[in-house]
This record gives sequence, C-alpha cells and structure tokens, in this order.
Amino acid sequence: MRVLQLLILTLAFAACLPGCDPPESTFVYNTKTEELTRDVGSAVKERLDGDFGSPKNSVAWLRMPVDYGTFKGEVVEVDEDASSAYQFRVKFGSNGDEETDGEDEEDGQASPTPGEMNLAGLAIIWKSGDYAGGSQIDGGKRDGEKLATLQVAAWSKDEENGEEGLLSLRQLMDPPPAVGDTFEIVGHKLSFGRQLYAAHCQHCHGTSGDGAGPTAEYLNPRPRDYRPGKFKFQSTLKTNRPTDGDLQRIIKKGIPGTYMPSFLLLEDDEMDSIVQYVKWLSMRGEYEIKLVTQLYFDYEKVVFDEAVESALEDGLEEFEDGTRDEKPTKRSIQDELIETANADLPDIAEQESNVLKDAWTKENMTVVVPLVARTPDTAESRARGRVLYVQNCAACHGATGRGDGEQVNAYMVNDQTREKYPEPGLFDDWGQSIKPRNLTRGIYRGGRRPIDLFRRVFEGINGTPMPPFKGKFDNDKKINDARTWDLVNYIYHIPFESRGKSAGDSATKHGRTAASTPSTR
Amino acid sequence: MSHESPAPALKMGLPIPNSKLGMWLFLGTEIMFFTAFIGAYLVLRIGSPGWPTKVEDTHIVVEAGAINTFVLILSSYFVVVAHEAMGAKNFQKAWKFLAFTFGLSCLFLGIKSYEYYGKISHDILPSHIAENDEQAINKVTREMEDVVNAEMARLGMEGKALEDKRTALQAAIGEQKGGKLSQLQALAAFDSEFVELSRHARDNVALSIPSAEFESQRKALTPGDKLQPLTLHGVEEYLKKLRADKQFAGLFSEVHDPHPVPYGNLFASTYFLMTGFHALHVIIGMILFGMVLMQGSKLDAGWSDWIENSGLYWHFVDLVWIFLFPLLYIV
Amino acid sequence: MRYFWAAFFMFWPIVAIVIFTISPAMNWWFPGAGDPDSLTKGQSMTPLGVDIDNLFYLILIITSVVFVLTHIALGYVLFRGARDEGKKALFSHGSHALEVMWTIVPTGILIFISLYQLDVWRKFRVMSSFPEAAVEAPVAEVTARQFEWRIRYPAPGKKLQLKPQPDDLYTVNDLHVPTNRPVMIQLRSEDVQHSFFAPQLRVKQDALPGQVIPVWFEVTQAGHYQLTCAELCGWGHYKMKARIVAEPQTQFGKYLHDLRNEQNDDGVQDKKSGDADDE
Amino acid sequence: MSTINPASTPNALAHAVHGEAAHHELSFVRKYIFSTDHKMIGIQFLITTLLMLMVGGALALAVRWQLAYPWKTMPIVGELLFAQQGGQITPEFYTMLFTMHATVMIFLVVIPVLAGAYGNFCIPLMIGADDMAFPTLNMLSYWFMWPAIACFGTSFFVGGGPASGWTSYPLLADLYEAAPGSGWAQNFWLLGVTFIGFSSMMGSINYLTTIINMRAPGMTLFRMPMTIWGMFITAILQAFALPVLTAAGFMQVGDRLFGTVFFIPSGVVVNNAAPTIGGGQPLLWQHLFWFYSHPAVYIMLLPAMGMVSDMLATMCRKPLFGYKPMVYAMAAIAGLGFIVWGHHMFTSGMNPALGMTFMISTMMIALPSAIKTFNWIGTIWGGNIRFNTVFLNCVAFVSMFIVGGLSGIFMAAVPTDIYFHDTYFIVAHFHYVLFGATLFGVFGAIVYWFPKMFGRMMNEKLGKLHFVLTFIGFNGTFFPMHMLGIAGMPRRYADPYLHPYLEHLQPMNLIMTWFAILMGVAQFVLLANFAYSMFLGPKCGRNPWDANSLEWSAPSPPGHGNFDIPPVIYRGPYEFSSPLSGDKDFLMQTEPPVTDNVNDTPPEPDDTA
Repeated sequence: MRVLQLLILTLAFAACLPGCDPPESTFVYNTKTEELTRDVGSAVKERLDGDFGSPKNSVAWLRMPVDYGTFKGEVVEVDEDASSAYQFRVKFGSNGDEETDGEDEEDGQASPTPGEMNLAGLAIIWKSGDYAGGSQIDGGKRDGEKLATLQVAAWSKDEENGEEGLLSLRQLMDPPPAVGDTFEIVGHKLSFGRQLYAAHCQHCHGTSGDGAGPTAEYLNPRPRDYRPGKFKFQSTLKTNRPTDGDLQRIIKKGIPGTYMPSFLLLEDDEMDSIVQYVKWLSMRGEYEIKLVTQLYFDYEKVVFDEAVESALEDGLEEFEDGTRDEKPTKRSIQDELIETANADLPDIAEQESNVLKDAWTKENMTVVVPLVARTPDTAESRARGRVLYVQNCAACHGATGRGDGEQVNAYMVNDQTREKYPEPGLFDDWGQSIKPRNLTRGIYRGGRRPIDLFRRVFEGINGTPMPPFKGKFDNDKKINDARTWDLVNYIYHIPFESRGKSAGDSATKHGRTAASTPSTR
Repeated sequence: MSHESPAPALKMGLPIPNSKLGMWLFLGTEIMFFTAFIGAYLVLRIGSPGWPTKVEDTHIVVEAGAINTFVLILSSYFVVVAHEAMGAKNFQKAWKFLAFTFGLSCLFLGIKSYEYYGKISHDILPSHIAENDEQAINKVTREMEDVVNAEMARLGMEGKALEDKRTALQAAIGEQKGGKLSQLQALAAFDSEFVELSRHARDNVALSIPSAEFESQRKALTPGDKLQPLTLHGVEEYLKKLRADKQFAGLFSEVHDPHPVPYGNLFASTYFLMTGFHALHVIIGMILFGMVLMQGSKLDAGWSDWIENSGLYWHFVDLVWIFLFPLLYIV
Repeated sequence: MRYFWAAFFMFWPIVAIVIFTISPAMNWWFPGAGDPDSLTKGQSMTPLGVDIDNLFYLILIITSVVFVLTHIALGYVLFRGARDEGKKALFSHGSHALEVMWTIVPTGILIFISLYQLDVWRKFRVMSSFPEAAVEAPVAEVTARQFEWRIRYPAPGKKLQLKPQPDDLYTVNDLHVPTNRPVMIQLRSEDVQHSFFAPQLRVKQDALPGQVIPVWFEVTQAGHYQLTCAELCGWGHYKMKARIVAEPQTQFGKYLHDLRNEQNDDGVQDKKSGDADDE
Repeated sequence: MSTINPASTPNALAHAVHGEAAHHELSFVRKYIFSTDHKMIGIQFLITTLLMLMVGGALALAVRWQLAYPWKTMPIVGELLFAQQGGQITPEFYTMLFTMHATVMIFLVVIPVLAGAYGNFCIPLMIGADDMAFPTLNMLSYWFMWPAIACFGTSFFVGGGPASGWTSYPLLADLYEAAPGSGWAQNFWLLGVTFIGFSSMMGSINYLTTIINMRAPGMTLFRMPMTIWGMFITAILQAFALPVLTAAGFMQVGDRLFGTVFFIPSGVVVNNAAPTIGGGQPLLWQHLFWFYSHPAVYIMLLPAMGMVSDMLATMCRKPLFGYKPMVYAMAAIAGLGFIVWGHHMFTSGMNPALGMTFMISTMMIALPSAIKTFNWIGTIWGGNIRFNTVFLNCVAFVSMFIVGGLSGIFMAAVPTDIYFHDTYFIVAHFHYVLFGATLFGVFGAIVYWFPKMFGRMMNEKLGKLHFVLTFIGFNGTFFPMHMLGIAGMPRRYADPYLHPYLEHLQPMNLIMTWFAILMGVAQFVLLANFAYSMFLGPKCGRNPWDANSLEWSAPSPPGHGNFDIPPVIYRGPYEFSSPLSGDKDFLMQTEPPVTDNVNDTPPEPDDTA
C-alpha cells in the first residue's frame, strides 16, 4: 500500500525533528588561554572546568563569596536495601539549625525549602554523619572547600507535605547515609540564575559573559564583558568590585542611552539569582585571566618553543659536559617544563582564588559617601562648578558639554601596550572606542541621582578614560567634596544652559527643534 | 442573461492592437508610480512647518524649468508630426522629426544637468544641507578638515593625529624643495587655521580669540565669566578673510559657504527624487527613439506601431513634467 | 463516505463554537483586573475599555449568529447534495430576490455596527472630546525607546512641560497614575515606532518618532497593570515589559514625593552601605 | 519595454489555421526553461511556488518552535545556529524568521501561485486564445522572480537578515543602526521587492491585454468563467496599486543609501548614533505601503475566489448561483480595496477623522464578501455533488473564508481594533483568509487543473489524506490564535511568556506548534502526490471533470497553440444539468446551440469590453 508507506515515511521524518541531540551551550575560553602551549593550556582549562564547571553543570565553588543558595535537609528514611541508596526520603526546612545557627543569624528566616524546584545536578554536602565533610566520597573534596561531586538526580515532593519527599542521587552511596544525617543542597540560585541568564542576558552578554553573544555585534556600545571583573557603574571605589546592590540597580534601572534595558519587573528571587550568577561568571572569567597571566609569560606558544630550544641546547651541553646523565630530547625538555607548570598551577590557583575571594568580599569594599551634603543648587554654586568644569572636564566633554572636547580627535595611548591606537578618540579597557558623554542630552548612564553623579566624578568610571577626581579640587577633603557638588550642580544645569545666541537662531526662527539643541530626550 | 447565442462575433475586444493596449496599461501603472511621488511630495510639504522657497536657498532656476517645459512640449509635437509622416509613408520626414525630438530631449537633459550642477556646486544635496547655524558652522569645519586630509593624502603624508600631521608637515617643509615647499607651507598654515576654527566651533566661542590665548583665558575663568559665542556671521567673515589670503589660493574651492537652509534636506530629497525619476524616463524615451533613428534609411512601415507607442510614452513623460514644473518650481 | 464528508465539515464549526464557549472559563480570554494573579476576571478596568468590551461582545454575538447560520446552511446543502439520487442537479442561475435580501440585510447590520461604534472611537481618539481635567494636567510623558519606557513626571505641584525641566522626575518602566480620574499621558518615541499597549486597560496607541501623541484613560481600580509594546521595534520588542501602577490620588502624591526624594539622594542622609542604595 | 514590441499577434482564429503542424520541435531549453509558452510558464510558476511554500513553511515552523519552546534548542538547525549558545534562536534571529516567512509566503508563494501559475495557465485556455498577448514579457515575468528569490535569499546572509517585519516600517527599516541586519540585508530585501514588482507589473499588463483583446469569438465579458474575472480584477489591482509600493521602495532605498529624509524625522537617536537631521514623516511610508498592501490582500484572494467558484459549480454539477452578482461583488471588492488602506493604521496616530472614513469603507467591503459566500452556498444547494478532493478543498475554502471574514469585522470596527491591532487575533484573521481560504483554493486548483497540465489525474486517496491532515493541522494551529489575541498576546514576540499575563498561554502555543508540524508534514503528502502523479498517474482524456469551460475542449496537455479545433463560444460557462443538455449533465461553451430557433444572422460584435 503505497499511501501507507508514504505516510509512515513522513511521520518518521516528523518524529526525527524533536529527537535530535540538542547542542549544549559551552563556555568559551579566553583567547590568551588558547595561546598557551597545548598541555599547559589544557591544564588550565581542566582546572577551570573543575572549579567552575560548564554552563550545564555549574559548580558552586564555596570558596568564592557568592550566595549560591542553600537548602538544608535531614534524612528521615533510608531503604533497607543498601544498594538502593540512590534514593532516600528526606525532610527540608527546620533541621540542622543547631550547627549552622551562627551563620544563619543574619537572615533570621526559616531555612528555605525547594518546593517544586528542579534540584537535578545540584551538589549535596553532608553536614553530619559518616559523610560529613565529604571525605569518604571519591573526588568529593578538594582543599576542604570544593564541593562534593555527589549530585542530586531528582527530587519529588510529597503531595501532602511540601517539605518532605524523595531525593535521588546520581551516584551510589555505599554505605547509605543514616537516618538523621543532615545535609545541604547547594547551588539552586546558580542554576536558577543560569536559566534566567539564558533567557534574558545570554544573547547579548554571551554564555561566558564575554559580551560577545550573537546580538552583540549589532549593538553600540557593545555589551559588557564581565571577565576582567570591571564594572563601570558602582558605588564603591574604582579599584573595588561592585556591591550586589550596584548590580541590582543596573539591572533594575537599565543603562539609559544604551541597549541595556530595564528589568524592573523581575521578581526579587529572580533578581538575586541573576546577580549571583553574573558575579559567578565574572569570577570565573577573572580567575581564568589571572591564571593565564601568571603562566603566559613562560608558556605562551612561541615563547615556550623558544624556551624549549634554548633549554635543549643547554641540556645537550650539560650532557656533553657530563653534568647530566640522560641525553635530553625535545620531548623530555618539554615534559620537564610542563611538569613544573603543572606543579605550580595549584599554588597559583590557590593564590589567585584568594585574591579574587578577597576582592569580592563585601567587607573589603568601600562605598563612596560624600563627606558633606549636596550644596544647594544655586547660581553661585553652578558658576563655581562651571569653572571647575571648563578646567577639568572640557578637554573631553567639550566646553559646551557636547562630548566633543579636543581629546576626541587626539590619539590615545593604550595603557597596556604603550602604543597609540590606530584611530583617534578614546578607548576603554576592553579596547573599544568610547565617546565622552554628551552632557547636553540629560542622559546619565550610571543613574541620575546626585549621588550617582558625585560618584562618577569622585571615583571616575572603571575601565574608561574617565579618571577619578577625588582630591583634585581641593586638598581639604570636605572642601573637595563641596567643590565636587558644585560641579555636579553645574552638570545638571548643562542641558538647560543656553547654547549661545547663534546656535539655535535660525532653528527657533522657524519654530522647530534642531538636532543639536537640548534634546527633549 | 443570455445563456446561449447561436453564432459568435469574429473579433472580441477593443479595436486597437495589443501593443497599443499594453502601452496604455503600462502608462496607467506609470501614472500611479508618479502619483505616489507627487502625493508623497504634497504630504511632506504640507506636513512640514516650512519650506525653502527663496532662490538663494534652493538655487532653482525658474527660467530653466520654463524653457524645459517648452522644449518637451515642442518635442512632443514633433513626435506627432513624425507619426503622421509614418502614416503617410514619408519615412524621411518621420526620421527627421524624430531626430528633432531626440535633439530636444538632449537639450532637456542638458538644461537639467545645468540645474543639477547649480545645486551640486552649492551642495544642495539631501543630508548635506545644514539646517541651522550650528550645523552650518560644523559643516565648514568638517569640510576644512576634509580639505586638509585630502591635501595630505595628495602630498603623500599619512600622518595620524592632527598634531602629528603638523609636526610631519613642519619636518617635510624643511626637506622639500622648490614649488612644493610653498604648497606645504600653505597647507600648514591652512591646517592651523582649520584647527583654530574647529576648536572654536567645538567650544562655541568667538573666533576673535586665538586658540592659544583662549586656553589661558579658560584657565583664568572666574565664576560668572562667559566667553562670547561664535556666530555664523563670524564664520562667514573668517572664511572671506581666508579666501582673500593669497597663500591659500585654491584650497578653499571645496569649502562651501556656510548657508543654513531650514528644511533643505527634505526639499532636496523630494526635488532630486522627482526630477531624477523623470530624467530616467526621458532617457528611456531617448533609447526608444534612438532605436528608430538607428534604422536610418531602412525605416519602414513596420516601425509605425513602435513610433506610435513610444510617442504615447513620450507624451506621458511630457505630461509628468507639466505636473512637476509648477509643483517644484513655482509653488 | 459522502455523508462522512458532509459531517466532517459540520464537525469543526461545532469544535470552534465549543472552544469559544469554554474559553473564558479556561482563562483564554481578556486579561483582567489589576493584580496579575487575578487574571481570570477578564474585565477592563477603564470605562472606555468597558465600552470596547461591550462592542466586542456585540460583534461577537452578531458574528456568531452569522457563523452558525451560514454553517447550518452549508451543512444543509452538503447533506442535500450528498444524497446520491442519480438524477440531475437543480438547474438554477440564481434568485434575484435572494440576492437582494442578502445584500440588504448585511448592509443594515454593517451600517448599524459602523454607526454604533463611532462614539467610542471619538471618545478614545478625538482630542476635543477628551475629558478636560485630563487634558489640562497630563500626568506624565512616556517616551518609548529601544527597549524600555522612560517616564517623566512633572515635579509635584507643577505642570508637565513639553520640554524637560530641571526638577522633572524620571523613572523607567514604571508608570504610576491616580485612580478614578481621567489621566492623560504624552506619548513620544525616541527612536523607532513603538506602541503603548496596556491590555487590561484596552489602551493602545502607537508612539511615533517626531510626534507627541496624547493618550487618556481612567483606571477605576487600584492595582498593577501590564504595559507592553505592540509595534515591532527591533530585536528586543518583546522585552518592553513595564507596568502601570494605579493608586489613589493620595498615594500617587506620596509616590511622586518619594520619587523626588530618591532622585535627590545625595548619599549623605542615610549613611548605610551601598546595598541600601537600591530602593 | 517589450510592451511595445511591434510584432503583431495573430488572433485565435487566424492562428488555428496554422494548426499544430506549424510548430517545430523546440530545444529543451526553449521548451522547459526559457519557454514563452504560457502553459509551461504557468507550470514553472507552480513548481517554484510549491518549493517556496516549503521554505516559507519551514520558517514558520521555526517561529512556532520558539513560541512553543522558548529559548530551547531548535531541532536539526540548532547545531548550525549559535551552537555555543546552546543552539537557541536569538531574538534578532526570530525577527528575521517571521520577516522572511511573511516575505516568502506573500511575494513568492501566494501572489505568484495565483496570478503567476494559474493566471498564466488558465487565462489563454479559458478565453480561447493561443497564448498570452506578449509571450516574451510573460517569460520575463517568471524569470524576474528568480532575482527576487536570490535577493531575499542573500538578504538572509548579509548583515544578519532583514529584521523589521515584511511591512518594513520606518524608522526600524530606514536607519542602518535601528535593526540588526538593517544594513545590506534590508537593501537586498527592498531590491527583491522591486524585482517582484517588475515581475507582477509585466504579468498584470499581459493579463489585462490578453483578457481584453484576445478572447475567442463569442466570449463576451459575461461569458467569462469566474476564474478569468478573478484574474482580470486582480490584474487591475496589481497594475495600479503595485507601482505605489515600488515608488515607496525607491524612497526607502533613497533614505538608506542616498541620504534622503522622506521617512526620517529630525532628532531621532538610534543605537547611540548621532541624532538625525530630517523632517520626513514615518507615517508616509505606512500610507504608501498599505495603499499597495491592502489591495494586495485581494490580489491574494480574488483569483482563488474565482477558481473556487468554477470548481464548486463543476463539482456540484450546477450553474453558479448568481453569476453577475458575483462579478459585481468582485469588482466592488476591488474598488473599495483601494480606499480602505487606512484600517491598518487605526492606532498609528493618524488623523481620527480619517480613521472614521476608513472604518466605514472597511465595513462596506465586508458586504461583497458576504454576498459571495452566500452565493457559494447557493451554488452547492441542490447540487449533485461529487465529493472529491477538489470539492472538499473548495468547501474548506468557503468555511475558512467565513471565519476569516467574520473575524475581520472585529478589526474593521475601530474601537475593537484598538485592542486587537497587532495581537494574535489579527494573525489568526489573515491566516484564515490567506491560508485557510486562498491556499485551500489553490490545493483544489492543483488537483482540478492537474489533468490539463500533465494529462494525468492526481491520486485521489493521497489528495484526501493531504486535505484532511492540512485541514486539521490548519484549524488546530490557527483557531486558538483567536484566543491568544483576545488574551492580548502581541504579534512578533520572541518570548511572550516574559509577560505575566501571557504566561499561562504556553501550553496552548505548544499544542498549536504540534498542529503546525502536522500541517507541515502533510505538505510532503502533496509533494509526493504531485511528483508521483506527474509521471505515474492514470492518463485522462480532454474533459475528465465533465466541465464546461473552454480549456477542457483542448487536448490534455494542450499542445503549443492550445486548441486543435478553433473554439467558438455559444454560451456561458456554467450550463450544468441544463434541460437542454440531454443525457449528459453539462454543455460545453463550444457546443453549438441545440435549440431549434437558430438565428442565422450574425449577432452584433461585442463591444462591451
């Protein structure tokens, strides 16, 4: 029956459609990592993947000051049959408080329960019982901080009591955990954050947070690359990392004048998870950069090849001198060098992760707070501000604030390479052309509150040629802050300042707003 | 409704050849094409708060348009004569009159290009027109920069920043000999003039302050002080002064006078759109006639339909112009 | 088999009618009142929206009747034709009376609908019939841009000006309006064309670059309402998610007051850490 | 410029004298590729559009995929797209998908399949001409479609693809910075539309000339089958509305490439670029665009109406109910079609008074549509129906058209349009009209004229299978869209579930997507049937359907020059089951009168044309 055959064929084709293996999203490694010699490069990648995992299987590395989100639970029932310890009954919520009281005090809330949440892939840490500390599980522990590789496979909530249910693991536990053992399931914010990031952020900022998603090429300015750990608009000192609040503020308010929209209507938990995920991504990127930078000097492909050559020559000489037993080959020299690198790597990782941890620890951040309240916005204050403006800001932002100061036509020197950029104009740390803000439009990217402007002036903008002006206006800190407020007052006034008689003349004569008069936003 | 008829007519349809019917239909589509343009023009013009009408703004030569109207009408008449001659089998005469038509259409395009030249030389081109003083000033600085860059490129100096350029220039002046030296000196002087103007334009303060002096004035600024703003008049005078300067001879030909034309871009857009597409139709018509003219003495009765149809087309082209002329030139 | 086909064409209109009938109950119906959780109500929260809904139901009834009648007629003729009687079909070229009838009746209905709705259109769009109170003091200027809604309120106690004023208050994606009085907003676009669409309020108006378009509505119930973009504005079209918060006049005044305080925050008043910066 | 080709076209009678023998064998290229024979061009159009239907359908399925499984890996092509991002559709890619879906479906499927394929194939055959008036122009009109296809195809791969919807509203389409792919992609897109414009213009002038001037003896205007009327009125619409779009397209190209400012107002800042200096009006484009694109809706509908009228009458063995009212209704649709374009712009901020006029004219256009529907039902009434694939598709046409027409009333009424504008309600509406009505008509027409095209019948079982699957898939996909629209889901949203009031609609979208996949799969049945029947279907005679109109008096497939016996027309096309027809239930238009009162005097030459 020809018709039937045809039908089966077409239906089979249709059935293929959803059946295909989906490609997984992956982290892209830094270009510098790819430039390392192969073995060292892969060691770094391995290290990175071990500490942070992949987008699908993110690892909540507890050393990093990220709030991964924790569910505390207690085993209430284990199947008699030891071999089936994939699955046991647990209860979430009230337990384990005794041990962790100290840590939890600041929340002052009951421990959250997972509810209907999909826990698959999250890590489980035993807090009491045989498995406490995770030492007995193979590969479950490194440096006392690395999470267990023991992962949750599924969680099914009981119908009647949401806090209890069946938890199944991906690995077998032999012997099974005892009843009453307490544990924590860590990382739900990370996985929730990743989901949200994939839906809202990824197509611009990229899976790895490198600001190179598919949409990025159409955007001006380009989306931020988080990997160097630099964030432009923060309330803290220029050298510090931003607080969670700063990141939240940017996500909520958007960045006017760019394609970063406002995500005001995200729920609180969504917002929190995204912020944690972005922080985590940024740490991963910076960690990679830091590791590579340490190794780059010796193990960059070309450098390494040269080093091998010269070491080989030395070795051969030594061999002939008799100071060396074996005749070295290129291979053996390479192995030697790489071994050194591999031996160093854990130390480097330890050291750099400590640096990173300190940088992102809240206690190490200093929020910029003006010493004096805002000077009243009077004509005198603005006039003082104008003088400061012309003397300090006009070179970039232009005497009339249109962002057309002469620096725009000068060739800037790249900080790192000490070479001039091939194009005139200003460049940011990501190597992209950047324009001084046109202050006549009344659009302030970092926020339009006085405190925002104050901080921009006081601490500059991280990663851009906008320098900090703290202490520049007066030696006395208080007076300096007061002068800064004068300047802020003047900047607020710029959109409303008359542009001189001539500029808008013919335009106003014909009753129309020209492009260059203060825009009506 | 009659459901049956015993014997049918022999020929259905209109008593004209298919080609002519096709041509009429084609002209129908063409009418809609130009209706869209004319409609858009009217909507834009009525919707715009103003429109440049002064000759010094638009550089429209009504006389040229009027002559062109006459030229086209005359050529249309010659087509009719040529068609008549074809009907009378007087192929020589037909050829001759078609040649007149062809010549007149050439004349039409000539006058048109004269008009276009007048606009292009004053830079009355869409998106080139400054619509207010500030844009006019900026345009002058931009054009001066272009002149400097072009001159640099011509002299083979690919400097980077302007400052670098000037240093290179100074160095080059030292090395070069003869005629080129004066060129380079002039360029160097011109370059510094440009830098000064652009700095003033950016800062929007009067040209009377030399830029070096301005720098110190700016440092010494006290609250309440204001520098005088740059005026269009100032720029005009400045440009005039530069032009009068012997050493820059020729360098300014490419810098246009600052002349803001409010709504000039919209005007130029519609003007070039409508006259441009009309000119395109004229060229197509010329090709149609050219094919006949290429027959020379071999022209025969077989071309009669061709000439009739191209004649129809030509009348249409004429008619469009008769609409365009008052709309663009007179109103 | 012939009857099967006749039945086949009758089956689907029945399904269609069933779907339409159960839709409101299944929540496949108008988005309703304020709180996103109580979506099922499906009632508009503006008087004008109620008018629009009524018109919708009127047309729905008319079209449903026509739909049912035409499909009954279609089913009837199909079943008649399915009878395989082996004789010739009816020889008829039409009926003048029928043609006249089914020209005049729909004309009447269509003219009725046209005239009936004019009033709602006038109220919605014709500036001269806007409520005076709303026209006098526009609540805010809403500027659409890729891909968010930027909102500018006049400072408390002042009137909204066409051009920005130094003491204007700004927010993004968060339009607050007082309840129970007609409010007007000035709609404009900074870049491409957008459309101001508040589904629960049944308000939709395109924002055209280069134009300021007044839009008015009156929310009768306090709550949060959706505000979205309904005109393709680029890749992030779907991201233009904002809310309209309707609240009693006093609360609205307080909101503006708070907004002003927030906007004048110089970081000194509360010496808390940076986290306290976000509201 | 070939319109003024002096080559005279001999009329049908004169040509018939030459007969078949006068035609020598043509080379393969001349016969099948650069053919000037209207039948071959029609078949070329048909096959091209069927292929394009697959392309457009695939694009639609990709759109549906995103709506059902937002941000999830797309099957098969997921690997190719942004694999690093997990193979998800990105928002800008989504905008390109629906833009190209609409472009392909409208410009490369629906318009050419009706006017191009069936217009070409049917017009000369049904009016008794030996070919089109301008055969070379006809060939060009087909071959101008390929540059358009190439342009649309290219635009997908340069700079990201056109991403501003098929309506290409400025400023999104006008400014380089505004939309991804708004660079050369949009320019290529506009170029493609211009090519389509030329193709359609050549076609329409050809059709009009042919229909007006080349009818066989006795074929008065009111003896033309409805198909020809549909094509005739469509050609008028095309000839006089399309140049406006072409002009608007040139204006947009000017804005994009030559610095003109027709649609660009001043002071617009897009993607951080400098503020524009302009003075133009974005709304102007909408007026120009819809001036063409509203009539285009009827271009996409009227020929199908005509074809369905013919097929219904034939399959019911019954004269068309109300032939003249049908013709007048069609003419009224065309006439009103020119003055209703503003109803696409009710919320656009145009003058409210204009809105009122447009609304009333729009309401009135529902009237002729209603008349046509009633007449179709009247035609089926009392018929001796043959329930074959053709008939089923035609009834589906009528049924779907009723839904599409009735949902249009909601949009015609301005206040409800305020709410429904740019929601899925409108998506449902125009898919019911353009897919539900037109494409079912086309599916019927494919089966109906297949014997005439290839001399073989199509497989009835596969045909019915295709019909049932498509019908179910279609209604499953598009009927729920009414609900989505009422729930306020806007069109062109890559991720509607971002909005809380739409979250609960995802399961519904999921079901719709699976119906859409079913419908997509069903089209393979059509292709299989088409390919199989083309070579292996049972052969048929001249008149397999016992139809009346002229094409069935020619051989199947007709040779070059169409008619071996010069046709002379004695009656209208719908004399089914006439008492005069004797045993059979049809009387072909060429059959001489059987009545006794033969009038020997030749009738007045018909100059109603």
